[in-house]
Amino acid sequence: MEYIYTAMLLHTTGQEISEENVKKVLEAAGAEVDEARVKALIAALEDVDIEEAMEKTAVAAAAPVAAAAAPA
Amino acid sequence: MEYIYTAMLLHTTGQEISEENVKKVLEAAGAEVDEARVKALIAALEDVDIEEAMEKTAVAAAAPVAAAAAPA
Amino acid sequence: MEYIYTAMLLHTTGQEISEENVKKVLEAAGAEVDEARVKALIAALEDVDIEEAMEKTAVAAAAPVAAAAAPA
Amino acid sequence: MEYIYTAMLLHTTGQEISEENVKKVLEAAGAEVDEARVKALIAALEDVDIEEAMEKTAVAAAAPVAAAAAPA
Amino acid sequence: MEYIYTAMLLHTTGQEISEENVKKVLEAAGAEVDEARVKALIAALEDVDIEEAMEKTAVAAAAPVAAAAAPA
Amino acid sequence: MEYIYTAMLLHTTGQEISEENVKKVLEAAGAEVDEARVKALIAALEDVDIEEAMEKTAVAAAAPVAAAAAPA
Amino acid sequence: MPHVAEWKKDEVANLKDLINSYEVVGMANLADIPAPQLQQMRRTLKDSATLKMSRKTLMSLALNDSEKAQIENLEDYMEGQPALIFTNMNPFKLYKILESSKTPAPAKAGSIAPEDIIVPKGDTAFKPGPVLGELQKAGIPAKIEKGKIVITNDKVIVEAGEVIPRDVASILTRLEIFPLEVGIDLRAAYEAETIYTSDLLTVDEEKTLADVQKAFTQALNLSVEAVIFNKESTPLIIQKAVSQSLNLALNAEILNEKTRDVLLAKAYAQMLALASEVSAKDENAVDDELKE
Repeated sequence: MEYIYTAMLLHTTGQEISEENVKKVLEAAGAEVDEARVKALIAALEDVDIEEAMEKTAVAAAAPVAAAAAPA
Repeated sequence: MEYIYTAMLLHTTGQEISEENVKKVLEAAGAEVDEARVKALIAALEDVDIEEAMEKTAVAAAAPVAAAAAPA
Repeated sequence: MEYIYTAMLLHTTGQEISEENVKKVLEAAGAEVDEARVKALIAALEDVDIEEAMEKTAVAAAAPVAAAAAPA
Repeated sequence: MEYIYTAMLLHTTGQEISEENVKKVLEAAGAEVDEARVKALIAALEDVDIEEAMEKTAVAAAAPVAAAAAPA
Repeated sequence: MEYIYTAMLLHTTGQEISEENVKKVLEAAGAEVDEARVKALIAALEDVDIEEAMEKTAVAAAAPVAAAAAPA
Repeated sequence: MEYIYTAMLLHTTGQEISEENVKKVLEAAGAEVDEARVKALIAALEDVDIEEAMEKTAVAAAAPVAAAAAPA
Repeated sequence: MPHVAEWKKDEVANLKDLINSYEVVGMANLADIPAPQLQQMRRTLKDSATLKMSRKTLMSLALNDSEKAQIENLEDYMEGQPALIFTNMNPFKLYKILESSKTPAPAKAGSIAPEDIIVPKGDTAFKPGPVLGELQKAGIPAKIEKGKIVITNDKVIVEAGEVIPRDVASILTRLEIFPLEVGIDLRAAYEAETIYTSDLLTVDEEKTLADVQKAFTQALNLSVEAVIFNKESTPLIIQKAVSQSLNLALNAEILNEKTRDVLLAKAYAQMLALASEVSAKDENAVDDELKE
C-alpha cells in the first residue's frame, strides 16, 4: 500500500502525483522504489478524481463477498 | 490527514515512526511541517496498535474475502 | 467462463461485442473457439444491459451489508 | 478493470499471465496498453494462487449472484 | 453543553466531579456559573457511569464494521 | 481527550481557543499541561469549523461498510 | 413572642435550631401518605435528612425568625400537610431520593392524573355481572368472553392533568390499577439564599446520559475531523486513512497485496452475474461449468 499512501499524501499536500514526487516521497520513507509500479500508479490515477474515489466505497469490490458471509 | 498518511507510509515500509522520519517524508511531500503536530502524532501512536487499527478497516473493506473463506 | 470474460473485456474497452471481436480476443487468449457458442453469446447479450447485469452483484451484495449495518 | 479481466481470461484458458500474453489479449480487445500497468499486474499476481483467490471469493460471490438472478 | 463538557474534562483528567472543581473549570473557561445547574449536574452524574456510557458509544460506533464481518 | 474537551468548552462559552485559555482550563481541571499538545491542538483547529466538525460523524468514515449501506 | 404557649416557643426554637444547623431546608407535602409508609420513608432518610412536621404557624414563625436570608419565602410552598426537611445533601439529590421512594397508590376521586391513565386490554378477574355495566359507563370498552369480562382495547381513561372522576377512581381500584404515587412531595428547597422549586429539582438522568454520550461523540468527531491525535481518535484516524486509501486503490484498480484478491473477486463476481443473465436467455451461450 506504500504507493497508495504516497499518492494520498501528495494529494493532501496539494502536490502533483508525478513520477518525481512519488519517488522522492517513497525514498524519504525508506522504500525501495519500483519504477514500474510508480508508472503504473500514475497511469492508474490519471483519469481518476482522487477526492471522489477516496470517499466512494468500493462497494462492488468489497461487498459481494460480504454478502456471501450472510447466507453461510 | 498528511500526518497520518505519513505514519501509515512509514509503518508500511517498516521504518520507525520517529520525529526525524516523519519530518523527512512530510518535507519530501512538500508539506509545511508543524513540529507540535509531529510530536502529538508520535505521542498518540505510542499507545496505539497500528496493525490492529488497520486490520479493523481491512476487515471492513477487504475482509469479506476472508469471511467467505470460512464456509467454502 | 472465457466467453463471458471476453464479453466483459470488450465491453470495458468500448469495443463492439461482435463475432469477429470475440473470436479475436479468445484466440489471443489461446482459447479454442466454439462458433456456435460465440453466436449464442452474442444473441443472448443483445437483450442484456451488461453494465446493469454486472452491477447486480454489487447491489445484491450491498443489501446484506446494509442489513448488517442497520441494527447498529 | 480491463487488466483484471485479461488476467482472469488467461487464467481461465490456462495460459500464462505473461507480459506478452496480457498485451496480446488487450490489443485484440482494442485496448490501449500501458506497459507499466501490465508489469504491475504481473508483479501483483506473481505470488497469488488465482484459483484460491477466486475460489475464496467465488463461493462467496456465487451465492449473491444466484440470489440476485432468482428474483430477476 | 458546557456543564457536560466540564464533567467530561474532569473525568478525563481523573479529578472528582465536585461542585468546587466544576466551578473552577467553568470559570477558567470564562463561563458564568449557575450554581443550580452545577448541583443538578452533579446529582445527575451520580447515577451515570461515564466510563460505561463512553464504552457504549464507542461500541455503537464500531458496530457496523464488526457487524459486517461477523455474520460469517 | 482532555484537550478536545477543553477546546469544545471554550468554543461553547465563546472564548478564543488560544494557548493561554487552553492552559488555564486544563490547569483548572487538574491536568498536566503539555505545551506541544496545546500548540498542536490550536494548529489543528485553525482551519476547522468546530461546530460542523463536532456534528460530522467521523466514525462513518472509519467504517466503509457502513458507508456501503448507502449504495448510491 | 407574647401570648404563645411555652411548648410552642420550644417548638419554634427547635425548628430554628434545625434551620440554622443544616445547609438545605426543604418544604414538603406529606398529604395522603399512610402512616406505615411514612415510617418507612423516615427510616430511608434516617442518616441523610431529618423530617419535621409541625403547625403551619410555627413553621412560619421559625422561618421568618431565622437569620438565613430569603428563607422565609419557603412558606409560600406550604401545601396540604406541610413538613420541613433538613439535610446537608445537595437539594437535587434530596429530591431524587424522595422521588424514588414514592410508591404507587390507588386513584382518588378528585385528584389530578399525573400522567395518562391507561386501562390495558385483556382479561379481568371479574365474572359477568353488573360490573360490566359499570365499566362501560366509565368508558372502558368491555365485553363478556368465555365467562369472563374482557377489556377489548387499551383505553386512556383519564388524560394527564385531568381530574379523576369518582366512578373511574373506584373502577381503577377494583381493576387494581394504581395510577397515583404517594410519598414525601418536596415542593421547594432552600440553599444559600436560593429557593429551588420542584420543577428545577427534577433531574433527567436519561438526558444526562444522552448528553454524556453526545459529548463523547462530538469530541471523537472533532478530533478525527480536525486530525487531533489522542488515544481515542488515533485508531479512528488510521481507519479513515486506510479506508480512504483502500477506496482509492480499489476504485482506481491499483493492484497491490491488499487489493488484488478483492479485485479478482470483483471480476469473478461480475462474470458470474453476467453469466447468469446470459444463460437465462440461452443456456448454450455459456459453458458447462457455468450451467450448474
